[in-house]
This record gives sequence, C-alpha cells and structure tokens, in this order.
Amino acid sequence: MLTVRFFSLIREALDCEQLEVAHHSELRTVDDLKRSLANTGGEQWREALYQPNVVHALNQRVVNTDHVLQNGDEVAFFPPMTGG
Amino acid sequence: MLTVRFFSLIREALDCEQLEVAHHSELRTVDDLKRSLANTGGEQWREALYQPNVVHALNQRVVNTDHVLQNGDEVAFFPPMTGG
Amino acid sequence: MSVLIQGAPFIVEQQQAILLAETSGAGLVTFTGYLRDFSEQGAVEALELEHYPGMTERVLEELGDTSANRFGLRGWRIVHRYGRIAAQDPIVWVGVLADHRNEAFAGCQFIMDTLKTKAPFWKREFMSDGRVVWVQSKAEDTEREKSWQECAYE
Amino acid sequence: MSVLIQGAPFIVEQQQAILLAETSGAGLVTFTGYLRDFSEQGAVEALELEHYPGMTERVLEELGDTSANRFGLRGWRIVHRYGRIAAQDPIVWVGVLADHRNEAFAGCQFIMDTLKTKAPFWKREFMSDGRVVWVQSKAEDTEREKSWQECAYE
Repeated sequence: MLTVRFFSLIREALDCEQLEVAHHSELRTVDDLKRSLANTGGEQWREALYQPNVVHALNQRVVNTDHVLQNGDEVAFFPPMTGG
Repeated sequence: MLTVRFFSLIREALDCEQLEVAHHSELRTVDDLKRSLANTGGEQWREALYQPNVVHALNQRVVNTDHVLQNGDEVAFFPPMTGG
Repeated sequence: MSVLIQGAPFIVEQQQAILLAETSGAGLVTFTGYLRDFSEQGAVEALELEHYPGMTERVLEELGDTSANRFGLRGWRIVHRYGRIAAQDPIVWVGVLADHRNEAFAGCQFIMDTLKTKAPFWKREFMSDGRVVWVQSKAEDTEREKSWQECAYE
Repeated sequence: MSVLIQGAPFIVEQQQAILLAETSGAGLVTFTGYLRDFSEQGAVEALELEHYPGMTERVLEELGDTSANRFGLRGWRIVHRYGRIAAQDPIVWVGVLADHRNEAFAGCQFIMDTLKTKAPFWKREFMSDGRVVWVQSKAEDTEREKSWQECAYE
C-alpha cells in the first residue's frame, strides 16, 4: 500500500486529508501516482494536483516527481510552505 | 578652563584620571593641548599620549586633533574602545 | 539541539531558559516572530497554522544541525506553534548560541530564512472583515533562502 | 528607544519585557553577550569594564536612533554593564523590534558591530593565573564596523 496525504489548499480542494492506494507495477514513480489520482478523481483532482508549484514529498522529504515508489511509502502533495 | 580626562591604559600610565587646564590663546586645537601636556608632563606623558591609535574626544565626541577648543570644553584621551 | 512543535502558546523566556540550561556560549541571538495584526489582505484577527506532523520536526531538526555545522554553533533551539494563533502572539522562536557574535547572527538568520520555505507549515488568515485567506508564499522568501545556497556568508 | 548602563548584573528577561512593554512588532531579534571564561590570553576569571560616563549613554543613544532610521525599526533597547563582571555573566543585551525579520536582524547586528568600536568601554581581563590584561581592540571588529559604512546592506 501507499499512503497519500494532502495539505492546505490541496486538502481543501479535494476535501481529502489522506487515502491509501494499492501499490502496483504501473505506479513506478511519484508522477505515475499523481497521474493515476487525477485520472481516477476527475477534473477537480486534476486541477488541484496539477496547479503550478505543487510540492511533492516522499516519506517526508521533498522530491522530484521522477522518484521511484516502494511499497509502504508515504507520498504528500501540498502548496509552497509558509512557515515562520 | 578645559577639563582633560584619561581612560584605560592612558589613565594608568599617567596615574591621572582628570585635570583642569587654563584655556589660553596658544591652546587653539586638541593637538596644541596634547603637545602642551606632553611638554609639561615629560617623557612618560609624551609616550602615553603619542602612542599609536590614541582616540581624542571633544565634549564626548570623537574628533580629529585639529578641532578648535573653546573655554569650558572637555577633552579626553583614550585607547581604541573595546565594548560589547 | 532541539525542536518543539506545539499547539499551545509558548513563553519566550521559558524557551530561552531551556536553551541556556543545555549549553552556553559567548553570544546568544534569538528571533521571535509575532503574529501581525495586519497583512497585505488587511486587518488580521487570527491565524491558523496547518502543518505536516513528523515531517515538520524532521525538517527543523535537520535545519538546526545544518546551521550548527555550517556556523559552528554551540547550541540551538527552534520552537514553532501550529493551530489557531491570536494576533500579537509569538508564532516562532529560534535561539542560537555561538562563541562569536557573527556566527550566532548568521546561524539564527539562516534558520529563519530556510524555515520560511522549507518547513511544512501553511498559514490561513482570518481577516477582521470575515474573509479567510490562505497566505501565499513570497518570492522574496524563496530568494532569501536561495541566497544561503549560493553565497558563502561564512 | 532607551539605553541602560549599569554596574549591577541585569536579567535578560526583564530587559526584554521592558522593550516589549514600550512597543510591538512582527519580529524581535536579541543579542546577549556573555563573558567567556577564556580569551586569547588563557582562562579568564573576571572582567573589569571601564567606561566614560555620559559619552557612553550619548553614543549608544545615537547608535540606536541611527539603526532605527536606517532599518526602519519600531523599537530598540541597549543594556550594557560596567565594573567587575564574573565569567558567564551577561555583559551586553541588545533587542530590536521591526515589521520584518531582515530589518530586525540587520538593525541588531549593526548596533552590535558598531558598539564594539564606538562605545567608550575598555576591558581588563583578570586571568586565572593572576595576570591582569587590557583587552586589545581587534582589527576584525574595526573592519566589521566599517563594512556598514561602505556597503548598503538594506
């Protein structure tokens, strides 16, 4: 399984904090997972996940979308951070 | 009268914190006062006042030695400051 | 050497005392960020800070360690709130101890500049006129953070 | 907006509270300088700080005002001890408040860098081995102070 988490604007747009996705051979990279979520979720999901500046985290580290997924990974999607 | 004050190393070398000097026409500038003090005080005073990096203050502001003195002025001689 | 992320308000003096109890140094630099009662959007009543539990702690711990190595710090502490925060309340406190003041200034500023764009927090402002607005990240903050990568302020 | 020069020890938290009671801002940067228990000369037991009463206050007041104008500070406070100081005790505390963190960092660092070479204090170290040594001014401190004149860090 993969755990997928959403924060801030994206969480709001999707009305979803977290979901579990079965890990299979076609979900090789973060990018594959993102495309699959958009295809399954429809227009609203596509728009939220493909807005400019989305940040992708894999196991709580920011990564590029070509990072390869392993079973058990935690992937998160969120807008640019505004700490401090 | 002029009030003359010494601090730190210079105060120690002269064993003098403060003295009053009559203001007269030959003490036109800070430099004149310094020369007069060295002439009056002798070798120890000359050495202390003419060591490199002596800082000169006139009425509690750092000045160049060509600053003109007025009656009632306070002049101070001290080494570079080490605050903080 | 430690990170505290909490929902409840914190007291700056207590946090400073914790850092000073852990270690000592010749120079202590602290930064406290307070919630402003105004923003580009207008008058602000409160802020809600969302964060990514786990990732936040990890990012800030790495950030403190990076600053300590880069600037030779003797100690550091980062405190950050999440949840709802009232105007004028402290949001973030960073304290660093070093043997020399310039290392302490640089270490503290590096942590703050990096934290702004690298720690997974997101701010939502509750405006006095009733609007609720997600705070946008600032290009200026991204530039500041990058400047630490490019120029060697050491 | 105020300077405190005193012979007795001061408590950092109290000084910070005084500044925060006077004014507020989004960012507070503080610097605390503690007496190190070592120097280039060896182990240090205590320090004696001589100063020029009157001139000290005037220089530090002008310095605070200059920093406030240059960096747009909302408030500032400078506290400095004189007399005999024990190792580990705070010697100097500077706190500045500004609307933005970079102004606060710059304003505080400017005050510290300038104070080192412009405020009429002179330090004498009492070494653990019995020697008493006047501290020499550092070329590095003079360079730092000058750098604020030459480059426009604003």
